Amino acid sequence: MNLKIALFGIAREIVGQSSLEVSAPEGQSVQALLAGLREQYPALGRLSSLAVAVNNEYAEDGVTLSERDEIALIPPVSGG
Amino acid sequence: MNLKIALFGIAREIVGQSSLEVSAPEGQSVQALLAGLREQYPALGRLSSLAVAVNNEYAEDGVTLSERDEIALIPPVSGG
Amino acid sequence: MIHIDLTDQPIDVAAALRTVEDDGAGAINTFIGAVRNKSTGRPVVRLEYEAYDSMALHQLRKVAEQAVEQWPMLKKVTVIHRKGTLHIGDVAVVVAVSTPHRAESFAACHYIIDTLKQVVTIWKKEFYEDGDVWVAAHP
Amino acid sequence: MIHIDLTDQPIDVAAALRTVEDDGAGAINTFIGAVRNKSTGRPVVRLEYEAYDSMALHQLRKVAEQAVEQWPMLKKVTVIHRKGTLHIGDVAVVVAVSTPHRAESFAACHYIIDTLKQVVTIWKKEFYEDGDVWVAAHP
Repeated sequence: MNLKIALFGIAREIVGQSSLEVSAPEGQSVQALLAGLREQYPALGRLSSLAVAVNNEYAEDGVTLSERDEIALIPPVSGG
Repeated sequence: MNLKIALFGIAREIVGQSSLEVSAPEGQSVQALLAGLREQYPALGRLSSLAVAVNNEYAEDGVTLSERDEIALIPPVSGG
Repeated sequence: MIHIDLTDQPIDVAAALRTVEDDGAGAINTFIGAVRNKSTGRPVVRLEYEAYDSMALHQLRKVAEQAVEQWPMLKKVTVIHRKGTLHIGDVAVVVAVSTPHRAESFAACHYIIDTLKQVVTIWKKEFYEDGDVWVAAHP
Repeated sequence: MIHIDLTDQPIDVAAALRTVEDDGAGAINTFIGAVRNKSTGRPVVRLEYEAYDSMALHQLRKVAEQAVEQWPMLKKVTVIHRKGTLHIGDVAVVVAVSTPHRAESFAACHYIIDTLKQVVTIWKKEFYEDGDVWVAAHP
Protein backbone atom coordinates (compact mmCIF):
# COMPACT_ATOMS: atom_id res chain seq x y z
CA MET A 1 0.00 0.00 0.00
CA ASN A 2 1.00 3.62 -0.40
CA LEU A 3 0.97 5.87 2.64
CA LYS A 4 0.96 9.64 2.29
CA ILE A 5 2.76 11.33 5.17
CA ALA A 6 2.29 15.04 5.91
CA LEU A 7 5.42 16.80 7.14
CA PHE A 8 5.74 19.89 9.34
CA GLY A 9 8.36 22.17 10.80
CA ILE A 10 11.85 20.76 10.98
CA ALA A 11 10.68 17.38 9.63
CA ARG A 12 9.47 19.17 6.49
CA GLU A 13 12.83 20.91 6.20
CA ILE A 14 14.83 17.71 6.73
CA VAL A 15 12.90 15.82 4.05
CA GLY A 16 12.79 18.88 1.80
CA GLN A 17 9.09 18.62 0.99
CA SER A 18 5.76 19.03 2.77
CA SER A 19 4.56 15.48 2.18
CA LEU A 20 6.01 12.09 1.35
CA GLU A 21 4.63 8.96 -0.33
CA VAL A 22 5.89 5.75 1.25
CA SER A 23 5.21 2.27 -0.06
CA ALA A 24 4.67 -0.13 2.85
CA PRO A 25 3.35 -3.64 3.45
CA GLU A 26 -0.29 -4.01 4.60
CA GLY A 27 -0.59 -3.67 8.37
CA GLN A 28 2.56 -1.56 8.65
CA SER A 29 2.96 -0.31 12.23
CA VAL A 30 3.75 3.20 13.37
CA GLN A 31 7.01 1.87 14.80
CA ALA A 32 8.07 0.30 11.48
CA LEU A 33 7.16 3.45 9.56
CA LEU A 34 9.28 5.55 11.91
CA ALA A 35 12.21 3.12 11.67
CA GLY A 36 12.13 3.28 7.87
CA LEU A 37 11.97 7.08 7.81
CA ARG A 38 14.80 7.43 10.32
CA GLU A 39 16.94 5.14 8.17
CA GLN A 40 16.23 7.14 5.03
CA TYR A 41 16.59 10.55 6.79
CA PRO A 42 19.08 10.14 9.65
CA ALA A 43 18.54 13.77 10.76
CA LEU A 44 15.05 12.73 11.89
CA GLY A 45 16.69 10.44 14.44
CA ARG A 46 18.51 13.36 16.02
CA LEU A 47 15.34 15.24 16.98
CA SER A 48 14.27 15.45 20.66
CA SER A 49 11.19 13.44 19.77
CA LEU A 50 9.32 12.26 16.71
CA ALA A 51 5.71 11.12 16.84
CA VAL A 52 3.20 9.93 14.29
CA ALA A 53 -0.33 11.29 14.16
CA VAL A 54 -3.14 9.25 12.64
CA ASN A 55 -6.38 11.09 11.91
CA ASN A 56 -5.42 14.04 14.15
CA GLU A 57 -4.55 11.88 17.17
CA TYR A 58 -1.13 10.86 18.45
CA ALA A 59 -0.60 7.16 17.62
CA GLU A 60 1.22 4.60 19.77
CA ASP A 61 4.03 2.51 18.26
CA GLY A 62 1.83 -0.56 17.81
CA VAL A 63 -0.96 1.12 15.83
CA THR A 64 -1.28 -0.26 12.29
CA LEU A 65 -1.70 2.07 9.36
CA SER A 66 -4.00 1.98 6.36
CA GLU A 67 -4.18 3.91 3.10
CA ARG A 68 -7.33 5.68 4.28
CA ASP A 69 -5.56 7.20 7.31
CA GLU A 70 -4.46 10.82 7.44
CA ILE A 71 -0.88 10.36 8.60
CA ALA A 72 1.56 13.04 9.76
CA LEU A 73 5.04 13.16 11.21
CA ILE A 74 5.16 15.28 14.37
CA PRO A 75 8.54 16.72 15.40
CA PRO A 76 8.79 18.39 18.86
CA VAL A 77 5.95 20.91 19.10
CA SER A 78 6.70 24.46 20.26
CA GLY A 79 3.47 26.43 20.26
CA GLY A 80 2.49 29.04 22.80
CA MET B 1 -5.87 64.15 74.10
CA ASN B 2 -8.53 63.94 71.38
CA LEU B 3 -8.25 61.21 68.78
CA LYS B 4 -10.16 61.40 65.53
CA ILE B 5 -11.10 57.97 64.23
CA ALA B 6 -12.19 57.45 60.62
CA LEU B 7 -14.90 54.83 60.16
CA PHE B 8 -15.66 52.68 57.13
CA GLY B 9 -18.13 50.08 55.93
CA ILE B 10 -20.07 48.30 58.63
CA ALA B 11 -18.16 50.15 61.39
CA ARG B 12 -19.42 53.43 59.93
CA GLU B 13 -22.96 52.04 59.89
CA ILE B 14 -22.75 50.72 63.46
CA VAL B 15 -21.53 54.04 64.83
CA GLY B 16 -23.85 55.98 62.54
CA GLN B 17 -21.24 58.47 61.37
CA SER B 18 -18.10 58.46 59.24
CA SER B 19 -15.73 59.64 61.96
CA LEU B 20 -15.61 59.79 65.72
CA GLU B 21 -13.78 62.00 68.22
CA VAL B 22 -12.58 60.10 71.29
CA SER B 23 -10.98 61.66 74.31
CA ALA B 24 -8.19 59.43 75.60
CA PRO B 25 -5.26 59.62 78.02
CA GLU B 26 -1.80 60.36 76.57
CA GLY B 27 -0.11 57.16 75.38
CA GLN B 28 -3.40 55.37 74.80
CA SER B 29 -2.76 51.99 73.14
CA VAL B 30 -4.54 50.51 70.15
CA GLN B 31 -5.80 47.75 72.44
CA ALA B 32 -7.29 50.22 74.95
CA LEU B 33 -8.90 52.25 72.17
CA LEU B 34 -10.53 49.11 70.74
CA ALA B 35 -11.74 48.01 74.19
CA GLY B 36 -13.38 51.38 74.78
CA LEU B 37 -15.08 51.42 71.38
CA ARG B 38 -16.35 47.85 71.78
CA GLU B 39 -17.84 48.79 75.13
CA GLN B 40 -19.58 51.84 73.70
CA TYR B 41 -20.71 50.05 70.50
CA PRO B 42 -21.21 46.35 71.35
CA ALA B 43 -22.02 45.52 67.70
CA LEU B 44 -18.35 46.21 66.88
CA GLY B 45 -17.44 43.25 69.09
CA ARG B 46 -19.55 40.92 66.97
CA LEU B 47 -17.57 41.52 63.75
CA SER B 48 -15.29 38.77 62.38
CA SER B 49 -12.34 41.09 63.02
CA LEU B 50 -11.67 44.70 63.89
CA ALA B 51 -8.28 46.31 63.33
CA VAL B 52 -6.89 49.77 63.82
CA ALA B 53 -4.86 51.53 61.15
CA VAL B 54 -2.38 54.24 62.05
CA ASN B 55 -1.07 56.37 59.21
CA ASN B 56 -2.23 53.88 56.56
CA GLU B 57 -0.60 50.84 58.21
CA TYR B 58 -2.19 48.12 60.31
CA ALA B 59 -1.23 48.71 63.95
CA GLU B 60 -0.51 46.02 66.55
CA ASP B 61 -2.33 46.09 69.90
CA GLY B 62 0.62 47.61 71.75
CA VAL B 63 1.14 50.64 69.50
CA THR B 64 0.51 53.94 71.29
CA LEU B 65 -1.52 56.64 69.63
CA SER B 66 -0.98 60.38 69.36
CA GLU B 67 -3.16 63.29 68.23
CA ARG B 68 -1.06 63.68 65.10
CA ASP B 69 -1.83 60.14 63.89
CA GLU B 70 -4.33 59.41 61.15
CA ILE B 71 -6.38 56.69 62.85
CA ALA B 72 -9.03 54.45 61.29
CA LEU B 73 -11.14 51.53 62.40
CA ILE B 74 -10.88 48.64 59.91
CA PRO B 75 -13.72 46.10 59.87
CA PRO B 76 -13.23 42.89 57.81
CA VAL B 77 -12.13 43.95 54.33
CA SER B 78 -13.89 42.48 51.28
CA GLY B 79 -12.31 43.97 48.18
CA GLY B 80 -11.70 42.14 44.95
CA MET C 1 6.74 49.49 36.49
CA ILE C 2 4.07 49.36 39.21
CA HIS C 3 0.78 51.01 38.27
CA ILE C 4 -1.96 51.30 40.91
CA ASP C 5 -5.39 52.87 40.62
CA LEU C 6 -8.59 53.11 42.61
CA THR C 7 -11.39 54.60 40.55
CA ASP C 8 -15.12 55.24 40.54
CA GLN C 9 -15.15 54.98 36.73
CA PRO C 10 -15.58 51.74 34.70
CA ILE C 11 -12.25 49.91 34.34
CA ASP C 12 -10.88 49.73 30.78
CA VAL C 13 -9.42 46.22 30.78
CA ALA C 14 -7.74 46.55 27.38
CA ALA C 15 -6.00 49.74 28.53
CA ALA C 16 -4.92 47.99 31.75
CA LEU C 17 -3.38 45.19 29.69
CA ARG C 18 -1.44 47.66 27.58
CA THR C 19 0.22 49.05 30.73
CA VAL C 20 2.05 45.76 31.34
CA GLU C 21 3.28 45.17 27.79
CA ASP C 22 7.05 44.87 27.69
CA ASP C 23 9.39 43.68 24.94
CA GLY C 24 11.17 41.47 27.46
CA ALA C 25 7.96 39.90 28.76
CA GLY C 26 6.73 36.83 26.94
CA ALA C 27 4.06 36.08 29.52
CA ILE C 28 1.18 38.23 30.74
CA ASN C 29 -1.24 36.90 33.32
CA THR C 30 -4.41 38.81 34.11
CA PHE C 31 -7.04 38.30 36.74
CA ILE C 32 -10.38 40.07 36.34
CA GLY C 33 -12.89 40.06 39.17
CA ALA C 34 -16.41 40.80 37.97
CA VAL C 35 -19.75 41.07 39.75
CA ARG C 36 -21.55 37.72 39.75
CA ASN C 37 -25.32 37.34 39.55
CA LYS C 38 -25.37 35.48 42.83
CA SER C 39 -23.48 35.11 46.08
CA THR C 40 -23.80 32.01 48.25
CA GLY C 41 -26.81 31.09 46.14
CA ARG C 42 -28.66 34.39 46.65
CA PRO C 43 -29.43 36.57 43.60
CA VAL C 44 -27.42 39.81 43.69
CA VAL C 45 -28.95 43.03 42.37
CA ARG C 46 -25.96 45.34 42.77
CA LEU C 47 -22.84 45.91 44.86
CA GLU C 48 -21.42 48.94 46.54
CA TYR C 49 -17.70 49.23 47.14
CA GLU C 50 -16.43 51.67 49.73
CA ALA C 51 -12.72 52.38 50.16
CA TYR C 52 -10.42 54.00 52.67
CA ASP C 53 -8.66 55.56 49.71
CA SER C 54 -5.25 56.64 51.04
CA MET C 55 -4.68 53.36 52.87
CA ALA C 56 -6.07 51.24 50.03
CA LEU C 57 -3.68 52.87 47.53
CA HIS C 58 -0.77 52.46 49.95
CA GLN C 59 -1.60 48.80 50.64
CA LEU C 60 -2.16 48.01 46.95
CA ARG C 61 1.29 49.37 46.18
CA LYS C 62 2.77 47.38 49.06
CA VAL C 63 1.22 44.16 47.77
CA ALA C 64 2.59 44.83 44.27
CA GLU C 65 6.03 45.60 45.73
CA GLN C 66 5.96 42.38 47.75
CA ALA C 67 5.23 40.47 44.54
CA VAL C 68 8.19 42.11 42.79
CA GLU C 69 10.40 41.24 45.75
CA GLN C 70 9.22 37.62 45.68
CA TRP C 71 9.46 37.27 41.86
CA PRO C 72 12.25 39.67 40.81
CA MET C 73 11.73 38.69 37.16
CA LEU C 74 8.41 40.62 37.16
CA LYS C 75 8.55 43.31 34.51
CA LYS C 76 5.36 45.27 35.11
CA VAL C 77 2.46 45.09 37.55
CA THR C 78 -0.89 46.86 37.27
CA VAL C 79 -3.66 46.71 39.84
CA ILE C 80 -6.87 48.69 39.35
CA HIS C 81 -9.81 48.51 41.76
CA ARG C 82 -13.22 50.02 41.20
CA LYS C 83 -15.34 51.66 43.86
CA GLY C 84 -18.91 52.93 44.02
CA THR C 85 -21.99 51.15 42.68
CA LEU C 86 -21.48 48.11 40.44
CA HIS C 87 -23.96 45.92 38.59
CA ILE C 88 -23.84 42.31 37.34
CA GLY C 89 -20.93 41.82 34.95
CA ASP C 90 -19.13 45.03 35.93
CA VAL C 91 -15.39 44.67 36.51
CA ALA C 92 -14.44 45.26 40.16
CA VAL C 93 -10.72 44.56 39.95
CA VAL C 94 -8.01 43.89 37.39
CA VAL C 95 -4.56 42.52 38.21
CA ALA C 96 -2.08 42.20 35.34
CA VAL C 97 1.56 41.15 35.50
CA SER C 98 4.18 40.57 32.83
CA THR C 99 7.20 38.30 33.17
CA PRO C 100 9.70 36.62 30.85
CA HIS C 101 8.33 33.17 31.78
CA ARG C 102 4.81 31.97 32.34
CA ALA C 103 4.86 30.05 35.64
CA GLU C 104 5.91 33.19 37.52
CA SER C 105 3.19 35.26 35.84
CA PHE C 106 0.53 32.92 37.26
CA ALA C 107 2.13 32.76 40.71
CA ALA C 108 2.61 36.51 41.06
CA CYS C 109 -0.88 37.41 39.79
CA HIS C 110 -2.45 34.83 42.12
CA TYR C 111 -0.43 36.15 45.07
CA ILE C 112 -1.51 39.72 44.38
CA ILE C 113 -5.25 39.06 44.17
CA ASP C 114 -5.20 36.75 47.22
CA THR C 115 -3.25 39.26 49.32
CA LEU C 116 -5.33 42.20 48.07
CA LYS C 117 -8.44 40.46 49.38
CA GLN C 118 -6.83 40.05 52.80
CA VAL C 119 -5.32 43.48 53.42
CA VAL C 120 -6.62 46.19 51.11
CA THR C 121 -9.10 48.55 52.82
CA ILE C 122 -12.05 48.14 50.50
CA TRP C 123 -15.48 46.99 51.64
CA LYS C 124 -18.22 45.43 49.58
CA LYS C 125 -21.92 45.55 50.35
CA GLU C 126 -24.14 43.16 48.42
CA PHE C 127 -27.72 44.18 47.69
CA TYR C 128 -30.37 41.51 47.14
CA GLU C 129 -34.08 41.81 46.31
CA ASP C 130 -34.84 41.69 50.03
CA GLY C 131 -31.89 43.11 51.90
CA ASP C 132 -28.18 43.80 51.97
CA VAL C 133 -25.04 42.46 53.64
CA TRP C 134 -21.51 43.74 54.25
CA VAL C 135 -19.51 40.82 52.86
CA ALA C 136 -17.34 38.94 55.40
CA ALA C 137 -18.32 41.28 58.24
CA HIS C 138 -19.64 38.56 60.53
CA PRO C 139 -18.40 35.07 61.35
CA MET D 1 -18.81 27.58 25.96
CA ILE D 2 -15.54 26.48 24.37
CA HIS D 3 -14.18 28.80 21.71
CA ILE D 4 -11.08 27.77 19.73
CA ASP D 5 -9.30 29.61 16.95
CA LEU D 6 -6.11 29.37 14.94
CA THR D 7 -5.53 32.46 12.87
CA ASP D 8 -2.95 34.22 10.70
CA GLN D 9 -4.43 37.60 11.70
CA PRO D 10 -3.44 39.66 14.79
CA ILE D 11 -5.29 38.46 17.90
CA ASP D 12 -7.78 40.94 19.36
CA VAL D 13 -7.23 40.35 23.09
CA ALA D 14 -10.14 42.53 24.21
CA ALA D 15 -12.50 40.63 21.91
CA ALA D 16 -11.14 37.33 23.25
CA LEU D 17 -11.87 38.47 26.80
CA ARG D 18 -15.45 39.35 25.88
CA THR D 19 -16.04 35.77 24.72
CA VAL D 20 -15.62 34.43 28.28
CA GLU D 21 -17.80 37.01 30.04
CA ASP D 22 -20.61 35.32 31.96
CA ASP D 23 -23.03 36.65 34.55
CA GLY D 24 -22.28 33.63 36.73
CA ALA D 25 -18.50 34.03 36.49
CA GLY D 26 -16.90 36.31 39.03
CA ALA D 27 -13.37 35.32 38.04
CA ILE D 28 -11.65 35.55 34.68
CA ASN D 29 -8.04 34.47 34.28
CA THR D 30 -6.19 35.21 31.08
CA PHE D 31 -2.78 34.16 29.86
CA ILE D 32 -1.22 36.04 26.97
CA GLY D 33 1.92 34.74 25.31
CA ALA D 34 3.78 37.44 23.41
CA VAL D 35 7.00 37.43 21.38
CA ARG D 36 9.96 38.35 23.56
CA ASN D 37 12.96 40.32 22.31
CA LYS D 38 15.27 37.50 23.24
CA SER D 39 15.38 33.75 23.71
CA THR D 40 18.02 32.06 25.86
CA GLY D 41 19.89 35.35 25.80
CA ARG D 42 19.95 35.72 22.03
CA PRO D 43 18.21 38.72 20.40
CA VAL D 44 15.18 37.62 18.39
CA VAL D 45 14.27 39.42 15.17
CA ARG D 46 11.04 37.61 14.33
CA LEU D 47 9.25 34.29 14.73
CA GLU D 48 7.44 32.04 12.31
CA TYR D 49 4.68 29.77 13.54
CA GLU D 50 3.64 26.82 11.41
CA ALA D 51 0.64 24.66 12.27
CA TYR D 52 -0.84 21.33 11.32
CA ASP D 53 -4.19 23.05 11.31
CA SER D 54 -6.76 20.26 11.53
CA MET D 55 -4.86 18.46 14.29
CA ALA D 56 -4.00 21.67 16.14
CA LEU D 57 -7.68 22.70 16.26
CA HIS D 58 -8.70 19.20 17.35
CA GLN D 59 -6.04 19.08 20.08
CA LEU D 60 -6.81 22.62 21.29
CA ARG D 61 -10.43 21.64 21.73
CA LYS D 62 -9.42 18.44 23.54
CA VAL D 63 -7.24 20.39 25.97
CA ALA D 64 -10.11 22.81 26.68
CA GLU D 65 -12.51 19.88 27.18
CA GLN D 66 -10.07 18.21 29.57
CA ALA D 67 -9.97 21.43 31.60
CA VAL D 68 -13.78 21.55 31.77
CA GLU D 69 -13.80 17.92 32.88
CA GLN D 70 -11.22 18.60 35.58
CA TRP D 71 -12.86 21.87 36.76
CA PRO D 72 -16.58 21.43 36.06
CA MET D 73 -17.27 24.91 37.45
CA LEU D 74 -15.63 26.43 34.34
CA LYS D 75 -18.14 28.64 32.57
CA LYS D 76 -16.35 29.57 29.36
CA VAL D 77 -12.98 28.80 27.78
CA THR D 78 -11.35 30.58 24.86
CA VAL D 79 -8.05 29.63 23.27
CA ILE D 80 -6.73 31.54 20.25
CA HIS D 81 -3.35 30.80 18.66
CA ARG D 82 -1.67 32.87 15.98
CA LYS D 83 0.32 31.46 13.07
CA GLY D 84 2.55 32.98 10.39
CA THR D 85 5.19 35.67 10.92
CA LEU D 86 5.28 37.47 14.29
CA HIS D 87 7.45 40.32 15.54
CA ILE D 88 8.52 41.45 19.01
CA GLY D 89 5.49 42.21 21.19
CA ASP D 90 3.01 40.41 18.92
CA VAL D 91 0.54 38.16 20.72
CA ALA D 92 1.08 34.48 19.87
CA VAL D 93 -1.56 32.92 22.12
CA VAL D 94 -4.42 33.90 24.39
CA VAL D 95 -6.07 31.60 26.90
CA ALA D 96 -9.05 32.95 28.84
CA VAL D 97 -11.29 31.11 31.29
CA SER D 98 -14.18 32.24 33.45
CA THR D 99 -15.29 30.56 36.67
CA PRO D 100 -17.42 31.47 39.68
CA HIS D 101 -14.34 31.38 41.96
CA ARG D 102 -10.82 32.57 41.42
CA ALA D 103 -8.54 29.69 42.45
CA GLU D 104 -10.03 27.46 39.75
CA SER D 105 -9.63 30.18 37.11
CA PHE D 106 -5.87 30.24 37.74
CA ALA D 107 -5.55 26.45 37.85
CA ALA D 108 -7.55 25.84 34.67
CA CYS D 109 -5.83 28.58 32.66
CA HIS D 110 -2.40 27.33 33.78
CA TYR D 111 -3.32 23.76 32.88
CA ILE D 112 -4.48 24.78 29.41
CA ILE D 113 -1.37 26.75 28.44
CA ASP D 114 0.99 24.10 29.86
CA THR D 115 -0.81 21.26 28.06
CA LEU D 116 -1.12 23.27 24.84
CA LYS D 117 2.65 23.62 24.77
CA GLN D 118 3.05 19.86 25.11
CA VAL D 119 0.55 18.53 22.61
CA VAL D 120 -0.72 21.10 20.13
CA THR D 121 0.79 20.71 16.66
CA ILE D 122 2.27 24.16 16.23
CA TRP D 123 5.94 24.81 15.53
CA LYS D 124 7.92 27.94 16.16
CA LYS D 125 11.05 29.01 14.31
CA GLU D 126 13.08 31.81 15.86
CA PHE D 127 15.03 34.14 13.60
CA TYR D 128 18.11 35.93 14.93
CA GLU D 129 20.47 38.40 13.23
CA ASP D 130 22.69 35.48 12.27
CA GLY D 131 20.55 32.40 11.88
CA ASP D 132 17.39 30.57 12.85
CA VAL D 133 16.31 27.66 15.02
CA TRP D 134 13.25 25.42 15.29
CA VAL D 135 12.50 25.78 18.99
CA ALA D 136 12.80 22.56 21.04
CA ALA D 137 13.67 20.46 17.98
CA HIS D 138 16.95 19.14 19.35
CA PRO D 139 17.98 17.91 22.82
